Amino acid sequence: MVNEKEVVLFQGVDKVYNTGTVALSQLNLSIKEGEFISFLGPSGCGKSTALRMVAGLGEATRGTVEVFGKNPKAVIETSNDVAFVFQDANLLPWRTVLDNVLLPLELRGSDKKSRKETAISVLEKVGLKDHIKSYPRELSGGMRMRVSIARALAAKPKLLLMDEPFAALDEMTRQTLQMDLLNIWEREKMTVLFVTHNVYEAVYLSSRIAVMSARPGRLSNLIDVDLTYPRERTTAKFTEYVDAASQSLEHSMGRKELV
Amino acid sequence: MVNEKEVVLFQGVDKVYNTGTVALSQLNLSIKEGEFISFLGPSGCGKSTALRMVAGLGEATRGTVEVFGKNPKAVIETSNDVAFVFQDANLLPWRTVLDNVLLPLELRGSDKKSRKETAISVLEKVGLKDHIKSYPRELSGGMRMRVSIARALAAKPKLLLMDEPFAALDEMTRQTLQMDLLNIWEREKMTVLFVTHNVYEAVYLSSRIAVMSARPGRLSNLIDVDLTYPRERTTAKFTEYVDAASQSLEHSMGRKELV
Amino acid sequence: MTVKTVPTNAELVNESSKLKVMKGKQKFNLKYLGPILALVIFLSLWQFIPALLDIKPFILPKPTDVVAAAVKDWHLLWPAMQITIFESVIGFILSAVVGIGISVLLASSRVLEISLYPYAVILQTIPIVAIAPIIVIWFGSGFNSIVIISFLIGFFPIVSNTLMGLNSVDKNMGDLFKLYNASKWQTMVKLRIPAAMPFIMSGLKVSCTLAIIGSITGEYIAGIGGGKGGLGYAITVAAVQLKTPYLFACAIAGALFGIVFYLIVSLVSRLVLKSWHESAMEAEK
Amino acid sequence: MTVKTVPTNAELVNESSKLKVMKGKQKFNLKYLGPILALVIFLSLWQFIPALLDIKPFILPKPTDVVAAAVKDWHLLWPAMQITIFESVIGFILSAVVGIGISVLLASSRVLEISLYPYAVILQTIPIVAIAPIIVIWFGSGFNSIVIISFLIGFFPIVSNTLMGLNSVDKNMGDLFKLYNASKWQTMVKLRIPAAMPFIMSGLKVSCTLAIIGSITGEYIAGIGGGKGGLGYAITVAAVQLKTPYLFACAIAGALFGIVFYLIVSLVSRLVLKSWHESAMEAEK
Amino acid sequence: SETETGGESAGTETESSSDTTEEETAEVKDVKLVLNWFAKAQHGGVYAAQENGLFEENGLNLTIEPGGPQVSSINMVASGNAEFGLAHADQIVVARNQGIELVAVATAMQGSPQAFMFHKGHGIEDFEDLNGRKVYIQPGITYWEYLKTQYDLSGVEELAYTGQHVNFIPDEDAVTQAFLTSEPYFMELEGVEVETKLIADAGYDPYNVVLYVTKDYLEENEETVRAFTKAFVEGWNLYEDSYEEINKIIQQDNPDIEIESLKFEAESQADFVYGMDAAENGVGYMTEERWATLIQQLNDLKLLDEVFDANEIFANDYLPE
Ligand SMILES: Nc1ncnc2c1ncn2[C@@H]1O[C@H](COP(=O)(O)OP(=O)(O)OP(=O)(O)O)[C@@H](O)[C@H]1O
Ligand SMILES: Nc1ncnc2c1ncn2[C@@H]1O[C@H](COP(=O)(O)OP(=O)(O)OP(=O)(O)O)[C@@H](O)[C@H]1O
Ligand SMILES: [Mg+2]
Ligand SMILES: [Mg+2]
Repeated sequence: MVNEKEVVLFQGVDKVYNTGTVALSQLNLSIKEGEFISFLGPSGCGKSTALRMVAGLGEATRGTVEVFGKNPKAVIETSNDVAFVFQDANLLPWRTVLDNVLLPLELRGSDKKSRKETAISVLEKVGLKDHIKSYPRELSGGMRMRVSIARALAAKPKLLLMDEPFAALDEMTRQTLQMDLLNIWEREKMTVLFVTHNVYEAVYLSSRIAVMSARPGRLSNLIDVDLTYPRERTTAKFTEYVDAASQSLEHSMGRKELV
Repeated sequence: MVNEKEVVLFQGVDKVYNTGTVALSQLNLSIKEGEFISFLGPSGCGKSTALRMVAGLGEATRGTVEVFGKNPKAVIETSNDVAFVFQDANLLPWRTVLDNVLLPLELRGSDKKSRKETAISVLEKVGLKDHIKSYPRELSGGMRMRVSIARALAAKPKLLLMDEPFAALDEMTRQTLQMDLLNIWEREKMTVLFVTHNVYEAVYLSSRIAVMSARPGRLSNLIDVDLTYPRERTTAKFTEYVDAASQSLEHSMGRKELV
Repeated sequence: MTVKTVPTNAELVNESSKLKVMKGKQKFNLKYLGPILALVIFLSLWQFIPALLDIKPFILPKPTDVVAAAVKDWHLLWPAMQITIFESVIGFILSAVVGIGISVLLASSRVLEISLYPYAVILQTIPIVAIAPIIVIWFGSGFNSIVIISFLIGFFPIVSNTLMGLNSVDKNMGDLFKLYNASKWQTMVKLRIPAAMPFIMSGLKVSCTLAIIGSITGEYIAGIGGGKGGLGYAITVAAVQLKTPYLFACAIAGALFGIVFYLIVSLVSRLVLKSWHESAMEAEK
Repeated sequence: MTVKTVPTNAELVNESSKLKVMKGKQKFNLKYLGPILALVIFLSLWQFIPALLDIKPFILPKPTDVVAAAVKDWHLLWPAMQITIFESVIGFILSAVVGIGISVLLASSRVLEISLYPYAVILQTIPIVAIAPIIVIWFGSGFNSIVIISFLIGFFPIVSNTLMGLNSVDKNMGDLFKLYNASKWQTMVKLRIPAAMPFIMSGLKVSCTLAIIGSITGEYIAGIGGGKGGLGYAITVAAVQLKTPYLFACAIAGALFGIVFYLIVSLVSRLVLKSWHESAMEAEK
Repeated sequence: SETETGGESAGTETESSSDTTEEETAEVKDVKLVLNWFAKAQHGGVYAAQENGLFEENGLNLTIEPGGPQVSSINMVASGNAEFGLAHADQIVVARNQGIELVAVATAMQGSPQAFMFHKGHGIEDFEDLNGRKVYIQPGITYWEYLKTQYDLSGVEELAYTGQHVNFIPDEDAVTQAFLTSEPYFMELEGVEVETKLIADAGYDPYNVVLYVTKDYLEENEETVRAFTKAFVEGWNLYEDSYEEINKIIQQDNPDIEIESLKFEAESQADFVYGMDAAENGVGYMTEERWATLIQQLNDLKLLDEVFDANEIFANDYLPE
């Protein structure tokens, strides 16, 4: 990456929930502008917790989290630069698909006509053009998740947080959306933090992979993926990275078992 | 399969929602006792809809659905033979993890002590033994889904419906649970209807794969997987089946694009 | 690879649709039979128990006595009803508007809420009879004061319910709004109010029936001013003159209006909640 | 592959925890300052406006007059309060138990609901003043009747809210219970009632304040029977004797009791809802 | 059922009415009296009799039940929840028209202390002077209906009387209904100077605080009624001189009332209780003429369907000699 501006910084971050669960322990990580970083790790290792902190929706128990050099809370309170695809679709049940996607644009107060165009175009991208008038309860699980993705993309953020966005999608839809996402990422020069359980996906998408281990959640490995975009899933180099990431993940989980 | 008793029968089933969406069209499928059948298909093709009908939670617009030779509604009203892992975890927020898993056992009125033992043992299996006292909101997405799986397994059903149960789980947890599931399936001789987007998973688990296409949802292909259990993911035969299923899926989606 | 195709069984479909029609009919029957049966039972009990126990009409008039009294004095009853209806509707609208308004205000700031909410509770619990004279001094005797009393009685259930609703927004949705830097006002209008709708509607339902009690009581305690009296006035007069059947006719007129009012508010509630809330949704399977 | 490790910055942590303490203090201040300020403003306005406008104490007594009257006649006020408190609490408990019970009954059958719900509405909208004689005849003058009236007034908000809650269960959870062949009763106890809790609690809050109104009004319309009078009696007698400051003392005593009662019910509500409902949950981040 | 048992015991009483002292002391009868308001000096006779044991002497065990703003003693007596009640004469007549057959057996007051109250210097000569003024009056009260038939009161701004005078006091021109025996005193106490005009001046003067029973009860319990009435009248006679002590007893049942106000009431009602016809015929006495006039007046107001014989509604027979 040419640009060296720091977008996200975790500095000695611990997160202990009220219940006593240690979700994160001593997380140190610096993410530069324009990076596409994937988080891989076992279920419950603190990936969502970390993303929520970056979004200013959770506070570190110890240590600091900075976004654009500022407190994440301050960032979301003063700008519209961050978008979040939550782990569950999190749609407003009383709004149609279109209105759900329009929400961030409405909140930002952008021009009425252009916002509708934007919303429809992203909905088209996620393959829901025919469902813009449906309510969330009339959609399938995967369709709801796609609405949520469309909502985040419509906001045109500088920093995009995605928590397992494609988990509920079939392989083909997934690949289409992966390509779309990479296109947008390259065009808009955003920074993406992406949580996934799919190692192929992580290697296909990311410039860097953060492998985490559980109990307590720690960063166990950072893998730089030095492949040019668009990537080919069938090359030897690709498979090498997949293996490396898988091993690193297994290793991190093995370590957990020992603890 | 030795046993030829029919467990689930779709006969010319159409499903048209109030909104006019045709979710299923002319679905014909007979599932025998002891089968493990996976449904593969694009997002929104009617997989969840079909499973809900089998569970007696939805009605066919046309055609008939039979379970154990009876109307599915009658089946759930007279027996406790069906369990369902919904696409979202669907936990009761006011109950702890343990109490959520206990729910089907409570409803069935089984012995107090033994039901607790059962619940704890399945929770152990899904790796949540340390969280039995937590509330759903204190869990990560993947953990919630595992509670839901534990709840279904605790019910010891004859017919198990699972709607993308492992989508939110990391590869390692997933594989452990796949193995557990196969063990239980073989031991208890249940019939499993399993929805997944993961072709490897489908081939690894199922005795038969139903490939569906969208708009309207139809059955486009049925693949018998003639491999002995436990299966090896690395054999040539396995890869062959994966390729066949993938192609069939791509084909079914291509057809969709044409329509 | 096998694809089994079974042709649509036309007969089967036919049969099932017949079944559905029958089911529909049965539903219709139950839907109307139930209330009608309940009404018949209720009325016959009311008619015959006093007759059997020889309870005099001046103590508990029979339905026939009440109907007779209502018919006889219809020229008095009808205008009284109109007045009460008018007062209650205005009082209700006031409590709805002010109640929701104040709740929104209180919910928008924790400090405001804990500072001012006690006064909302006071407005509810202070015995209106005690402060009626002050209301009359401020708002004049008659219509205005009656409306104010009706408002005061209906106001709190709306505030209580609305506040509860506004404060019980799903945490994840709240996060969404925070993230997108929604202003307080936007969060209120686009998230909290829609999410509170079921609570608000339940509050409105309670309060529309209370508004009637309010305006009838209001006529008791704030007088009727220069205008004509409504049901409260009619009830007082009937009580003084010991015209129990007519008194019952007035009371039942009030109750009937209450039911109608309630039904209208319920209907509005269904329409408002239709697009999303479970309680108003016909479950589709 | 790079792992960057930055040591915990102890100073940073220290500073942030200091900040938190300060924030806590500020919160404390706001939490108590608000209500106190509101009270001071309210009381001073009330004290000085009558003084400025030269309004006589027997028309609008100043807070000091009211306090003086309350102190002077404390030996009358306190027993009256005790009686009203007792009546209200019993009336409230009755409405809670019967209200929730009836709602559960109605919600368990659609036919029952549409057949009997109108009568619940009638119980609310029928002017109690009109049926007071019957209540008195059936339950005797005094305590019993007062409790019944208090019950009648507090009953409906609970029924309306509880029914709304019982009917707004998440569809997916309902499916879960259907699937596991839960009996009606199991679904009620294990799903619908817990899910309705926020609604029920909101209903209880409304109804506890109404119960007070009910028992005070009850003394007006059902008399005090053989027993001692509560606040309703005290207010009536004070009114006749033009003891307006004492009348206000009684009214305010009622209101204060209302607030206390409300706070107690709110507390219970928080405890009950704590384990799961958003409105009662301290959002953890 | 209460009336039935009452009826049986009454039967035995009438049979042995000649020498009953033994039986009466042996058999104490429980009876209940419903007052027309919370306990006041209006009920002085009852409390005096109770305090001096007159009811017990007459074989009665009396429970006194206070009324209240909306409590109808007539309903309670008519339904059998109480045997005796106190009400105003016009209420008793109107009740009869609704099929409630009551018989008045004694009156506490020979006339009606009901009046209009004005601010000093704003009094009226004639009832028609009420036109153009605000009048606080209880809806449906019979004397107001009567006045409206006697005078043209179309210009009156009629407002509901609610038991409070807060709206009356600041308005110099306002008029309110009042009892001569209580409200003016409280006004004086607060320094509000008032004048009054009796409704009776218009010719409408029903007996007030009348003791009554149902006709059925009377027929079956003549002796009980006689005993009760005796105690009632003798109680009033005792009250005349001992009202200061008795008022303390009254205050126990109505603790919020000031002893001074009871004193004022007792003194100002004395003429109504002991004067007029009572001066000659004793406390409690009623005349057929007064009842007949009232019946005629109420009939003219269309509050009655037909005129009936006054003797059906009152009886002096149970008064002590
Ligand atoms: N609100 C909460 N209160 C208490 N504990 C919580 C809360 N949220 C999460 N946790 C705990 O924190 C740990 C990390 O949770 P988190 O949601 O970050 O995991 P995750 O990595 O996103 O897992 P998954 O892949 O399953 O989504 C878990 O052990 C979880 O139980
Ligand atoms: N309650 C409903 N009302 C109206 N339309 C519905 C409803 N539920 C589902 N649908 C529609 O029916 C179709 C099939 O939905 P279904 O949930 O069965 O899909 P699915 O195959 O499970 O998809 P996914 O993989 O995304 O979960 C979709 O087009 C959806 O929009
Ligand atoms: Mg997560
Ligand atoms: Mg689905």
